[in-house]
Amino acid sequence: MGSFVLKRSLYSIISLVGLLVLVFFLSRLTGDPAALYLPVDAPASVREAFREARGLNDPLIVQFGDFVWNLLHFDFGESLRRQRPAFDVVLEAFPWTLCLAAITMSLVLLGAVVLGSLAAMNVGKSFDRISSVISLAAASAPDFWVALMAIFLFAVALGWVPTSGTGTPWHWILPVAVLFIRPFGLILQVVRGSMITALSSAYVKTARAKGVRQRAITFVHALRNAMLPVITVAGDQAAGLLNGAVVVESVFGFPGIGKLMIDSILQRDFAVVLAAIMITSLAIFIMNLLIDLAYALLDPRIRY
Amino acid sequence: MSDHVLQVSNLSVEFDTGGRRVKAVRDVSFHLDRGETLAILGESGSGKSVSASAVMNLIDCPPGHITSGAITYRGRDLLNMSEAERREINGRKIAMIFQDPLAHLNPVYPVGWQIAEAMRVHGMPADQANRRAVELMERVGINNPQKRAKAYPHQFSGGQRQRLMIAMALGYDPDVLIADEPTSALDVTVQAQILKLLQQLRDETGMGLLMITHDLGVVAEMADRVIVMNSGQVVEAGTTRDVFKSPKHPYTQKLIGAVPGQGGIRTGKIGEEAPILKVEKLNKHFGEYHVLRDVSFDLKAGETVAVVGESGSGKSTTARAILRLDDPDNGQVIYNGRDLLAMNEKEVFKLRRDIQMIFQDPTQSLNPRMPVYKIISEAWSIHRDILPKDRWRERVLELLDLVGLKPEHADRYPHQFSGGQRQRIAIARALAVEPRIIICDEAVSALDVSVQAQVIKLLDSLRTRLGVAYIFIAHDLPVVRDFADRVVVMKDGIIVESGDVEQIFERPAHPYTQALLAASLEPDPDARDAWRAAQATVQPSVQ
Amino acid sequence: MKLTTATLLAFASMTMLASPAFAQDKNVTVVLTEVLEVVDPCMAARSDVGRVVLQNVSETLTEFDPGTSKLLPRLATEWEQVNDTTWRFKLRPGVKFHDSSTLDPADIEFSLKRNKTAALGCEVGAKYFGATEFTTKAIDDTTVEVTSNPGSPILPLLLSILPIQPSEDPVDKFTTTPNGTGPYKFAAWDVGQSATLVRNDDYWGEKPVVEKATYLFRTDAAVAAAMVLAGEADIAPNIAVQDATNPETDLSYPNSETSTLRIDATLPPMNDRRVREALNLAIDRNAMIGTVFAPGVVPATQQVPPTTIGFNKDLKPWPYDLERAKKLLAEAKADGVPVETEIQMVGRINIYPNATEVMEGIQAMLLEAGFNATLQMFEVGEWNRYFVKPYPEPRTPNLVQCQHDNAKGDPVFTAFVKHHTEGAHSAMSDPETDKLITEATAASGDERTALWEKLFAHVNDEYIADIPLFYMVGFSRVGPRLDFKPTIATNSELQLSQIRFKAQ
Amino acid sequence: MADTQTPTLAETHSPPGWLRLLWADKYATVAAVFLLFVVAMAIFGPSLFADLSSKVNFRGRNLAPFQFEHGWLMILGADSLGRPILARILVAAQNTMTIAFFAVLAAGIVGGSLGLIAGYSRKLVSDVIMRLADVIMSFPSLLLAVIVLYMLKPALGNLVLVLAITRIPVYLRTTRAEVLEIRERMFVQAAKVMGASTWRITFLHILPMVLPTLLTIATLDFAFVMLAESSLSFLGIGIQPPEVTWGLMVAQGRPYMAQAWWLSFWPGLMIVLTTMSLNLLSNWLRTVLDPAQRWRLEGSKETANV
Repeated sequence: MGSFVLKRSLYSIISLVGLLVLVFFLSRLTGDPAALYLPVDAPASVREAFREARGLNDPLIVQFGDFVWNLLHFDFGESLRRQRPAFDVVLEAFPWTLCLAAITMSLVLLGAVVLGSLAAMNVGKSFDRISSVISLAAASAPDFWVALMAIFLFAVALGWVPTSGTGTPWHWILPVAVLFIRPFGLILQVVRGSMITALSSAYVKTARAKGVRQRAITFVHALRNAMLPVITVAGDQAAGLLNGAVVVESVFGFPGIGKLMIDSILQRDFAVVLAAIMITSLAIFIMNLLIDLAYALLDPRIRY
Repeated sequence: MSDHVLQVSNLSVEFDTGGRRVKAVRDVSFHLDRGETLAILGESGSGKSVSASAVMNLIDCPPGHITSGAITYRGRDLLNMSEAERREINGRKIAMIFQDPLAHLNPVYPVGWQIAEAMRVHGMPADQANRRAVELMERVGINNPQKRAKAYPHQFSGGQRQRLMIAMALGYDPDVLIADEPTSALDVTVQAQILKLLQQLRDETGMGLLMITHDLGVVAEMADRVIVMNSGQVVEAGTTRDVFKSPKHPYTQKLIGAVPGQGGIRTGKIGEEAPILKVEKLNKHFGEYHVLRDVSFDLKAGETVAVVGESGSGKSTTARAILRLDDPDNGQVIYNGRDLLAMNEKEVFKLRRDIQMIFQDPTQSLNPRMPVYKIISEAWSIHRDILPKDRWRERVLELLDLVGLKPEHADRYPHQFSGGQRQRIAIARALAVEPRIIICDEAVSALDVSVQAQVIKLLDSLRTRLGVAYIFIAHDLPVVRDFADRVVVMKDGIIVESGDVEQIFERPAHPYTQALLAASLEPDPDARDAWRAAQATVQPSVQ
Repeated sequence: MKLTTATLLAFASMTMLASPAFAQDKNVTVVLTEVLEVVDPCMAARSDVGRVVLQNVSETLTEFDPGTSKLLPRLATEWEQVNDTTWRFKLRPGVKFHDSSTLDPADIEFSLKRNKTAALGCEVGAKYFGATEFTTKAIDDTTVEVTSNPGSPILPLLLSILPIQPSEDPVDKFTTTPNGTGPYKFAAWDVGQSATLVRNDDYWGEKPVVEKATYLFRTDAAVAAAMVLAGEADIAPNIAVQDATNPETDLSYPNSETSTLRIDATLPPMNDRRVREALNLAIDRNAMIGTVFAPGVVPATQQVPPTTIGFNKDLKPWPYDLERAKKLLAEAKADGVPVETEIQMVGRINIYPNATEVMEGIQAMLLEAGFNATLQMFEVGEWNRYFVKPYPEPRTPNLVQCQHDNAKGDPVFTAFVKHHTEGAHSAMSDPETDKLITEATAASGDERTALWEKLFAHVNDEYIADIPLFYMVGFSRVGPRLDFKPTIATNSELQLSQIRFKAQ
Repeated sequence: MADTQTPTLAETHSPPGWLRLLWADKYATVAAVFLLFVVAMAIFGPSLFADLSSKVNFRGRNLAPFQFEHGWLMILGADSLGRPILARILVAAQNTMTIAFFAVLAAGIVGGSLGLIAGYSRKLVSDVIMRLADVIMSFPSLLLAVIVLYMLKPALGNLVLVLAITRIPVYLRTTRAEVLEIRERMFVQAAKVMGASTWRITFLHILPMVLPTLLTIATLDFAFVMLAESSLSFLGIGIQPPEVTWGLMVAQGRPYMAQAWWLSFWPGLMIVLTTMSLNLLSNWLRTVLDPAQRWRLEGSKETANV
């Protein structure tokens, strides 16, 4: 187990380093940050002075050396745009994203597992059909559409929840609900498929022969066996959320990492981009590790 | 109603398969009393398992449903009972164990928990159930039960898992234990132990035992009475001895006639010619396990060498080494004067035409998405020089004919065939390259007895007509008795004994060979008793 | 099923949720459609920073009143020109920063210098003082002389955009707690979510009514508008035209922006005046008012808005005359002008509301007139390459979607950069134009005004340098509690002291 | 019960026509008809309605749907430039389908192939490929888009490229996982014993087993790609007005959500319906492609499912 974690960590570090190097060099191909930072009316002399002062005129390899050197001191450099340490900027944003992702995924898993199991128990019946169609429709609907409609309906017209913002738990309802939809639809399908297999397996027959109730069969015997593929897909979805729920963040005014990343890319604020990628990749790596450990926890046959 | 513990009367069960209705069980009746063993004997598709499933309310509906008949337990109608009442009987009054205990135990829960659950669901407090689970594990012969209760199914051997299944069924001392093919996936020596355990438990608790099996040996060993099923109907019923001694229905007669190991032993007319294949001192380790130790034997043209051993004996590893699927650590396999283990890829490719294999489970070994024509003709698209494409169809039909299949079968898919037919397809595929050697890895052990006999007959005729030599791998001795020229007995990676068939069967020298022979179940009750008496003096311990 | 119960419960308790209590307090909530990334006053020329900081927290020496086109005293009480390059300013006595330090000439010197610090890239400095060097001389505690090189006849106007920061502020990095002299103190900044200002009770001037202002950030303008509707905010200073549906709360204001299409007059076929005229005639400006452009926009005649000195009011908007446009094109073609050459329309996504639809509409009109126009919408980074010199090679004839802001009252901020051969955004080369610009920049008073008028007449009627579209308007949504009218200044600032509460 | 249902040779039947198999699943039939309609739109839409769909009419701006006096093309309303939404949807089908199809196809082929290689090759190669997938997965797609935009000319092909690259890891990981399982199956061993090359085993034995799973992912990806494409259009990559896709229409309708819901609703509905149809059809195809499942559709009076 220990060596497994070690090996995985090593692999992830390799991937991460590769990723950062790639992003560092490729991002420099996307134009001059100074041109975007300074007002368009700024004279060329001002631009030149700014580039010089910010080290943007140095050869790329020198810039890279600086980057690596600073990174070794846990310094991602300064955000060009905000003129504060990039890492601080990212760390302010990340907890919001993390919370949003964690809450959403917990609810998604709960909902998808319950409804997916029910669908699997009623294969081909109307409950199954309807839940499939609705979840599929929900999963392919544009998210901003859902978000804005939800605001107009529940916040403006009905006044049940605040439109946007972060102040109270009420503020979290709409964003979480909107984020919920897509992974829910997908994971519901996976739970359903996986549960159909599990429910038709031999040990379920044993349980019935023992006189175990159907509910216990479904949620104790079959579910745990059906969870492995579900967790895999849920992990992918959670990684998507950790990379940022851009639409939800910008519509609901959540200061998360997705919007930060997008803005930083469009503004060529490379230090922030790199720091954000580093943090999200790290989070995704830890999550994947936890998922692998969850595999072993769920299925005693899996040993690392 | 009668006062039988279990009474099944005029049971009929239908299945919906894609709009077609299949009558799986037709008008079946039987009864069972405490303390007795009733065997339901039948082959795949005979409806024997469905009958048992009906008793346990395990038929999936849809697609299956009981169309008529009654099942009563101590006079109570099981079919018109509420779910809750039914659950109270399942596992408590009537318990069931299954064929493949690995699949039938939930892989993700500790076995102790699963055994205890059978009692908890019927209201036993958890700690009491846990204690009882440990007791039961001890009773069925699991060592160190306290500790092993926390282990998971995959951490037990096949025989142990079946013991655990039995323990799970025994929680409340049920009146009836239904055992659905409880030993068919097990090694013969283990099978003997499990059957013995079941007998003991029946005698101890006085429960009625309903054995569902395809194996006449098991029936002879265990049953007081037997009913024989074919195509969903009971074709014969009576005491075990009567059924064996004077089978009335032709199907029963055919079954009994198909039991292996009854024909004459082949008398080797294999000359002194040089062997075509020489296996020399194969050794292989898997981690710390020494799975092959100095394995050596040879094979002459047109000869059949049987390699017999139980799981873990290294017989399949040997086959894989010969086929270059897994390379051994050292040793040689001389074919045509060359060590085939030292051949390069190109030479191995050529070698494939000479050495072919037939696998144990034809369901698994045929690509489910290819029609038969493609499965067989694939050999020629791999080895392009065998046959021009315009002759493929013709040749496929020839091969199908050779293995006893019809021309129209060429365009069907494997799932549309029965197990025996699938194995014929696999044989036809192997023959497509006109090999000199065919390795049969448990090629008949997954098949029904009557089918077994047919397939062996087919292999035999091919040997005569085409001069193919076989390496025939089996876990069971009787199967090879009629077919092999020589026998190699393996245990724990070592060849413990080898020799002519006659020598092995008539004068087994090694204790393990003797134990294997002893564990083989003799279907004829008289012969069994006689054999037992004779061996009682000789038989040493197997463990 | 658990889910349903939970949802029901949630809904049930939500209906009991009280709406924000506004009852008696004198606090306002402002919802901005940008996320405040920095708060340093030297970035106040950016509208997001300006709306929070400018004249609320930090003040300027002078203040331009667009209503009267007059320059008003703020931190400077009076000013006079000493010579061609030097101006003398009299500081308002007794003004204190929020940290209680006193305003003195050193702060003026510091603010000018800091705005020119290369590494900071201050918006104000980079935008307006890029090519100017300053030296200051303190005459006494409340008098300071500012010398500029080159000399500027409009230096006091220029200084109306320079927020004065205390010399104690950090030189080489942005402050996150701006310290100014204004009527409001910067109280809190919750990055990404909100900023809070509270009234400065020691303010030198009149005490404003609003006690506390909270700024929230919602990048989706529709949500910002909805928040005012839902009572969660009082003002959304900048909402989209399509969300401005309620005349009671949604007020328009001219926002000092001029939308244009820049013609590349240096390449064929658009180096032919007839082609440039045809381009202007082919566009039906009136059809776009109230549709893709907001109702209230005014067809533009030149780069600068009417509030600028030297605005030539004799210029007339181009009419829509498809026939004449086609005729001009045919003439040009007959003279060998390659009018079939592909003309690339370079648009910038969201440069103003409906920017893409505007370009789509204009493209359709140009196609109808017989131009071979293609459209490419870019994000700002890519668009910049086409907008600012050096232009990407190989150059192809293009029309670049532009919007220019000159709220400062003098065309100097516009003319050179847009029309001079050397101008950073210019795509024309006309000796006459260059001469007029040089003359006007150096002139002052009525002569200056007259020269600018002459320039615009030349550039727009004789030379035809661009396709002026509209003088733009913005929309604010103001909650029913407040008494506030947005003005042209609302585009760059939002003075809390101008906000009153309605009597209830 | 393992021995109850071995459907032994029943009646002989010639392989039934695809149409009959389709008819057996009513949901799939409806889906197929809808998709056929979409494909027809994609082929003929632009040539029939291109002019109508780009005719700017400021007076008809944001015309509400279901008003019959403006002609049938206006039945779904008009967009912010007064162009008929119905005509635009019909015309947009071509670009939408082209982009989504090629992006999904490219991602599927590249991801699937890499997955096959990773699953069937030595540990080192497999590890390298998997690390590559990790890197792609964490690489922000927007950054990729901006890079492509800066390095290459904006064109349809590049849009497809960006979308395809970002979707590769999904196919790669799924394929690899399945291959790892399938390669251990007996029939693969049998093919090996027959002398089949790695190529043959991979593409003729393993790929057909993986394909149904890939197909299912691909149909769900279709929706994702259609929506993602619109956000990239906002960067200036690929589809540019007056060219149009459903995704672009959805995105352009966004500012009008409160006033004119129909601007983004109809194209959004098309995306949803197309995705659902593809999904239903792929479920049906899964059944058809699996010889052991096909009976569900043969001669059945009921709809097949499970």
